[in-house]
Amino acid sequence: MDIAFVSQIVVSGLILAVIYALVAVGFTLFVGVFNVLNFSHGDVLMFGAFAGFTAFLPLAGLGVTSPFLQLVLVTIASVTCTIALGLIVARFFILPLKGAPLLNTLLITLMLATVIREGVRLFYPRGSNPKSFPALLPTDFVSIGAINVRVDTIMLIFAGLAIIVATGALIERTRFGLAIRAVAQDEETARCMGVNYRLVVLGAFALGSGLAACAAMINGLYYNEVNYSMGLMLAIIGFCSAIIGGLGNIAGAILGAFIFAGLQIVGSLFMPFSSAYSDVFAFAVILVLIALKPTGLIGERVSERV
Amino acid sequence: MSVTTRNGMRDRMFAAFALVATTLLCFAFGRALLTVNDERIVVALLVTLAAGIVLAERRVTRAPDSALVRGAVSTAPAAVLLAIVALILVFHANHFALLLICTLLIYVTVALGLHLQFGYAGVLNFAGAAFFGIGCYTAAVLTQLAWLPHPVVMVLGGVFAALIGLALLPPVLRTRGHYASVVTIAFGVLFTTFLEINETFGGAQGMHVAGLSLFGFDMTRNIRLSPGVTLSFYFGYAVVALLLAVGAFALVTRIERSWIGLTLDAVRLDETRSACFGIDLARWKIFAFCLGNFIIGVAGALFGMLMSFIAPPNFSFSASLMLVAIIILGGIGNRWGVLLGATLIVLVPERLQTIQEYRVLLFAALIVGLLLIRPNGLAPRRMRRYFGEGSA
Amino acid sequence: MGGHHGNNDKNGERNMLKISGIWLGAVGVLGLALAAPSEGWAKDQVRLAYIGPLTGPLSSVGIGARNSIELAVRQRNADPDATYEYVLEAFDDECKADVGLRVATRAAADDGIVVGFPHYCSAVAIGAVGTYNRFELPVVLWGAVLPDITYGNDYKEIHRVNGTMINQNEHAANFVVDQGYQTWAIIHDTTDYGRAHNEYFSRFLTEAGGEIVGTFGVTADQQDFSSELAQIASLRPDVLYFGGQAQLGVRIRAQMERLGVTAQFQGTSGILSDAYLEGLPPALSEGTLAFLEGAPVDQLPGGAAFVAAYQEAGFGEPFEAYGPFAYSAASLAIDLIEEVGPDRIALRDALNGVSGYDSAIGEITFDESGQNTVAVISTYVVQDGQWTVWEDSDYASGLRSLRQPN
Amino acid sequence: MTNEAPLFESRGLSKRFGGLQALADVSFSVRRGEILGLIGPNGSGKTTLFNVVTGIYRPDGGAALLDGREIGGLRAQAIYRAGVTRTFQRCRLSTELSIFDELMIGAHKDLDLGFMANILHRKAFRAAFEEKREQARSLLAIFSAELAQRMFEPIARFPMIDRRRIEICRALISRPRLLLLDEPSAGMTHDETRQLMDDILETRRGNPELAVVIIEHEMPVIERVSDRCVVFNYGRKIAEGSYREVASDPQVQEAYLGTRHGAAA
Repeated sequence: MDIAFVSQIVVSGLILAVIYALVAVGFTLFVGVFNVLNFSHGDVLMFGAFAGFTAFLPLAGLGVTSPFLQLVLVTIASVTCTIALGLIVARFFILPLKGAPLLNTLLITLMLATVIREGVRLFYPRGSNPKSFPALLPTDFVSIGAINVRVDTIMLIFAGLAIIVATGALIERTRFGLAIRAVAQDEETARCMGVNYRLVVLGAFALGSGLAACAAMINGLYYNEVNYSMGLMLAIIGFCSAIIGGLGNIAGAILGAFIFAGLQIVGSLFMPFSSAYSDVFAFAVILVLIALKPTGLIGERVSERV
Repeated sequence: MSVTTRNGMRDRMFAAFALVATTLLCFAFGRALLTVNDERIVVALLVTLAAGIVLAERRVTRAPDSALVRGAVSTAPAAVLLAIVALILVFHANHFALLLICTLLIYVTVALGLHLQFGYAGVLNFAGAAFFGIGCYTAAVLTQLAWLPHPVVMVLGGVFAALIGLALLPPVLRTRGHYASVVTIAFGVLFTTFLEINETFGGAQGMHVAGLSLFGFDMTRNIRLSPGVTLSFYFGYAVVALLLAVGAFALVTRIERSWIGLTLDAVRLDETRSACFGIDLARWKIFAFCLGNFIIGVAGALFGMLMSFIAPPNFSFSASLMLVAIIILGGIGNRWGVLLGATLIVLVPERLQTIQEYRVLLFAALIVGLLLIRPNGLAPRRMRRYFGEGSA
Repeated sequence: MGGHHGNNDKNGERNMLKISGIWLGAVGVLGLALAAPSEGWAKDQVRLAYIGPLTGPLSSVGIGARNSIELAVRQRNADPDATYEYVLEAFDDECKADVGLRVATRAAADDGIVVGFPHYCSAVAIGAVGTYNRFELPVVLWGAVLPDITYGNDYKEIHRVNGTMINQNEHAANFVVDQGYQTWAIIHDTTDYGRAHNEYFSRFLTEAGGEIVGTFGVTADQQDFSSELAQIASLRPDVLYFGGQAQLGVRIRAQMERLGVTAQFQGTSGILSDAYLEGLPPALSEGTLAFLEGAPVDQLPGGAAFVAAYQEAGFGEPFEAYGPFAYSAASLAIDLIEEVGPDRIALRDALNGVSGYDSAIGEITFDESGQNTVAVISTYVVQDGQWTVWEDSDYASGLRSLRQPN
Repeated sequence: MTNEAPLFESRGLSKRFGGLQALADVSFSVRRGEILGLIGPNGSGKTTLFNVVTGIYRPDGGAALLDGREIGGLRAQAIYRAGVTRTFQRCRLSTELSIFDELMIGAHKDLDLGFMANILHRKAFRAAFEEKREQARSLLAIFSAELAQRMFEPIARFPMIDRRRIEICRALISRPRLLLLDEPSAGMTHDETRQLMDDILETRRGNPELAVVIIEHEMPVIERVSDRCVVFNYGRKIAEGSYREVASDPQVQEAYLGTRHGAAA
């Protein structure tokens, strides 16, 4: 196997890992503050990607031609719309289900995901066609030895990593992060200590959705294409990552995401027939991992055994 | 004594009246739903159905002991069965109506399998379509072996679904609550992806399935009984599908009305409590998961033969979600709700062409609304009775 | 609880009266609903079915074809000499095998429908032909190009006015070899459509002297092609041949540059649609090649009339690549119904005898498999975000050039 | 009580959760037919002991012996089958089930769960069902005639005191040898508690060998029903003896009675 090929695969694996991590952190936040498996997360992300795409369309007409300014505006639009949708989901569909059976909350998010996805497919103009997401970053190549990588690929990886690090700092260092951790640890006690529970839950959903928007932007800028069905698979992969890492645990979510992307890379490098088997391989390994470590690699240990 | 006799006679009278009335009502409703072309009438029928259910349910909960209600409830299974038999006979030559009836009955069977898993044991299975698909593909492969009788093929479809489900059990049993659902979701995705890329089972293109033949009857061609009377080849499928659905329904009913049903409920409702009273959680989850998948697989094998061509998109995650929607809409744990849910999910889009494109959106929105307003579904589950109405 | 009725007997009786009233009323209403005639069209109506994509990524081609059939129906209904009134029912197969089979069964099981005009997607068509045969519904295909649809069976019901991918790939292979390219990498989807394209193109390319350096099968909903494209980048082919539909083509084309694949991009008739252009910025779609059976529509007298009539009819959408075929299929079937009457069997036999029928796409003659032999294949190239006939393009005139061979 | 070997014996049972020593080297024994009061401040490890004895938690050290047989570390199901049943501090009833169903969960070890017996041989099942129905009815009747009559109604319709009774019946219906009652009086008035205790004593008439361990904060209850008491503090046993003996133990008073007893008396 030649080095150029392997390095290309590793670089694209890194992009995937970053995207998965941004999604998985959102899942883990939601589980932490509300113990809800929010499957609409992936389609909220898709919505963010479409919002960014839509915001780009009129920019050239309005005389905004600088790619940097376009990038900033598109990102702002995407993040704003995604957070708004995430908050609507949280406020009107998830918070009212406090105390409802787990199955109900799970189903409502699954069905919300379907509503968002189908809504975009049916009501966005020609929503079922793939859309061409603009390339707003430099597209030159840099060569490091035999390795030839496009500049924007590297920029996206670093941007994604920076966002992940910043999120970690936000959770560890700020009052808001403290409140999230307090609620995740023990909701009752956190309430007693004067934490505004609803606000923290909504804040966590806003944060998670914002991260989804970042994932959507990276996804769009990397593949230069968005489509209405991109969210479901990202949700499933993001959630599997969060589970194998250990739910409710940011570091675990990131670890899980890198493991999943790693499995896909290994799958596409070494599976004999077709790289398409890499997904089958990755999911099969995930199932085995869940069987071996049901609470995740960095998980809380469940002591009740029945 | 005389009072008892009088009551007994009156009970029988009420029951007979209820049987006739319910049969007529179901038959007329089914016939209208299958033949009326005007979409406004279809909508009116559905509104009537919804109102009828709400009224009936109110009646049943308000006066559960009144003779009429008991008569109606105890004869309902017979009435529904009679109505379906009548529909099959009336539409014996109408391909399209029979096809709809077959599809409906097969989905009822599948939903009964899921109902065992979700409704009783509380084992979440979001890969229902995948197990359905295992049944279909088993039929596709095994019907190529000419010496293998088709009833055996159908049973094997169920066996393979149950066996492949067994492989999923270690992660399902070791994960708690709704996290277990992720295991089945991941499996569902894995399953469709695998089907799409592998070449042995037709890949993304799908596979042909030979038609069903039972006891010498080849169900790929119309049957001419006598000059003027021709049975659609779907007639045979409808009979088999009805037998399958009735069998599954009877099995599920017996399970509900037994210690097994009680045990499954206990497992779903409180695992710690159940363990403290000796209930082997794993054993009963395995029982419900495997039996449910078996039923789904058998139905899948019949579906494959009915459709004659199957392809991976039939068995995707969204197809699994539609199956779950059937049991949620009907009311989880209520085996009658399955019939209601299947009618809504299978028949309505076929009859309301206008919504065809919007059907997924509509059903998803409907379920979201229902879960917010009526978390137990359209027809919530009733208390367990160990024997028919009137005894206990 | 067991066995006692409690004190509800009085109430029960009163309720019984009330409920039986409601019940009888409901049965009555339903009875009335049934008594109303459910199938109420006049005798001279003949129903035809369009079956193809109306939603989904490939819907633009399907809608164009539906409109073209609708145009044929309108023209005939406007003709006072016509014996019947024609009604077109449109079924959406979403280009998915499962949905396609369902709507095919729906249309075929409906005895009121006399003829069907099905399928753009080969993967759907190959699954549905058995159904048409089972129900004895004659159909005339206008889009799907997989040879096996007509040649892989002996169903008398199946006819096709457009050519197969055999002719298309033979032409394509010779055309690209003539451009001076020497090495190819192939990506195809794993449906019968993609696999067959790969098979025929590989065969004709090798015969024409080209060399294939790598072949990759991908699923139709795959998102990421890093692995395939990175391997192709290190193989350094002159041309990347893609056998599949537009949505997948968009993704592959968009990811090629990033992974350092600078080869010329060559597609099949599957990407010859607006969806391909919409999914890509003009800079990326520029220079993409695709091939289509039949002469460019406005170069035939019948075709020019069709184009004029279509524009006059005021449909919102373009007729796209396969509109002329769909229009011809419908005109042919309607002409035959006028002749033999609205009977499935009679129409089937009449279709099997068609020879030298003059249509918008030229003469139609069905061989014994129901296949119309189309000799001419056209080459298209994307120029400034538009599919352009090669001979009319700047590429043919030398103003622009395709990617240079390595 | 003539039999010298104790029915149940805890030998140095220990359990820790992370840094917290929930149970530390706890040893005591329960004789046949005895009612043992288990007291101690909140968080002193009483419920943890029940959870360890019934197999919900695995002990970190020590042994639990039932009739001389080791049951520590067995699964909850096996411990139930050996004859240990319990009630829960916060009622663990499924309110959508009927009283009868909930009792049958308690009687699980006597139910025939075979597929044939349940699904195919309905006549035989009916006989088994009727036997169980009578058994449940007579047990419930000891506590409340109304409960016995309304046995097939959902538990959701009954008030707290009835739910406690149902929970106790559920634990009793399998005729256990050792019954663990976790604060049966929680959420009930004094009168209700008194009545409930009388009923429990009443059921022992048919089952004189039954030993009971009862966790209780109401000291008068303990005083009235218990033969002996064990006192816990910080996961350790700090005293053992008759109610009078432990009540006068200075260590106990310091740890516990100083705050609690005053309130209860």
